[in-house]
Amino acid sequence: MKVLFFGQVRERLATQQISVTSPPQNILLLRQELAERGEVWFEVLHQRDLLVAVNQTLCDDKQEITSTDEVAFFPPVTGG
Amino acid sequence: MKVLFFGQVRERLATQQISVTSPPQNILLLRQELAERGEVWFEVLHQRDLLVAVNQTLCDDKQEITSTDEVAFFPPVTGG
Amino acid sequence: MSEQTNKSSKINISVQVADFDQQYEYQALRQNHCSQGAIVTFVGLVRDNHLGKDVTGLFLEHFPGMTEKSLAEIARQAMARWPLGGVRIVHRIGQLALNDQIVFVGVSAAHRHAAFQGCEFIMDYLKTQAPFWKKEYSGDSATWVQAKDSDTQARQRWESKATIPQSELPE
Amino acid sequence: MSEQTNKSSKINISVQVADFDQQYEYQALRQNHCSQGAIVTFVGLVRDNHLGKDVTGLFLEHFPGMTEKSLAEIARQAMARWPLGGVRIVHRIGQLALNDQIVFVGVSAAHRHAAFQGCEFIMDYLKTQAPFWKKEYSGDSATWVQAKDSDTQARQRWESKATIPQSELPE
Repeated sequence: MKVLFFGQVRERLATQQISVTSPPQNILLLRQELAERGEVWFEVLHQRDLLVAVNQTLCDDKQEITSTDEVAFFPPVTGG
Repeated sequence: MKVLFFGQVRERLATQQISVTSPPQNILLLRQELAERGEVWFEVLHQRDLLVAVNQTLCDDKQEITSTDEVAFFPPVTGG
Repeated sequence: MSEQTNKSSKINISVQVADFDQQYEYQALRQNHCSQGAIVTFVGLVRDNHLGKDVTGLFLEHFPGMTEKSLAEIARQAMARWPLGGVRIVHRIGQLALNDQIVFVGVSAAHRHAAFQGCEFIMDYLKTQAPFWKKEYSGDSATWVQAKDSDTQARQRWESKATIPQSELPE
Repeated sequence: MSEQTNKSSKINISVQVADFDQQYEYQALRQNHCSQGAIVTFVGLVRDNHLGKDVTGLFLEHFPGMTEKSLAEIARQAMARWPLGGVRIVHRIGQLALNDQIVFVGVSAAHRHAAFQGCEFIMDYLKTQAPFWKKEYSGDSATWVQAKDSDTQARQRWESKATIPQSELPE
């Protein structure tokens, strides 16, 4: 499963994209799994305002995922 | 005193401008005076939605006038 | 064509027979306003129908002198109510064909909400206060357009509405 | 540059590095819309200050694919809510300098109130839903712009607000 990061989240993790081979059942479990990668990962993945999209649609922690999905984590948007 | 007419008022009276030599004290009296000029004048000068401006500023019937003022009568505006 | 620009050049009013260039007006608002982050423009066009009637053209009459005075006063009211960088109003008079531009109102502001509000405020007041009168052509007939209650109501919204405090305005 | 146009051509979305031509966008809205009497446009520019800090430029990051999808969805919501003739959105990405154009939102409608509402609605949703992120340059430092509560509040206004019935809309 492809996991993307954008904006300040991308910069803090120094990571644009990773591949998760056997993803957990939902977004909450994925966040917990990624949070174990290190201190910054823990901080970022526990940010209260962190947004998540599955297949380019915003969703919440309960969203179920499979290995063919594309997940993205990013901070609140600031365009316009 | 110069009295101007615009839009449908101008067209119904077939008059763009008249000169009133010794104007009455206020707009109400001027309306009554002009209304005596004929049937159409009576109708137009008694229109409930008729607007009046003295020296290019909207005002009401109580507005006092003198011979150096410029008065204009016109229907509700429809620009834009 | 009569053009009226106030001392500060923040307000620019023009009442003219000639067509206007939307791009020129937009660029004039954009120029030298590095602290203005938002530009809202409105253009009114001659529509092909009005109250269910086919329209083929318009004639616009106005009260020379009072028109410019009235538009400048409306612009000043908008600037007193919202922190606007600049206001430009162009209104055409005379004979207009289908799809012709009738009126331009453009406003710049630091923040978008003030720009939207200022621009709509000016249009609502222009519609009910500036001395213009439209005659509508439909086939062989020509009729004076009647003022609409909905326009008066649109203006009256602003009379009751308090301005949103600056601190609560979105960027 | 990616451009996305829906079947009816009523919605046109572009996310691009290149600058846009406000006049081109305006004319595209005006073309072939004789029953649309009102065009409202919004342009956002890079301002020279933000929250009291001098700004010298911006960098705009986005989520390719999701950005276009999100903007098209916002345009569709606006068209479902008001009777709009057309919607055009252009958003730039990459490096931007002071006074550069960032975003264009243009809307045509038969009546002015729908055009103003539709345009502001799109901006309020774009600001809080479309996946763009701004980095701000000020002297030697570069900082990510933080989202504003006021923008979220601006969007939330629309969630509670019922649409004004068509019969009560001013022309």
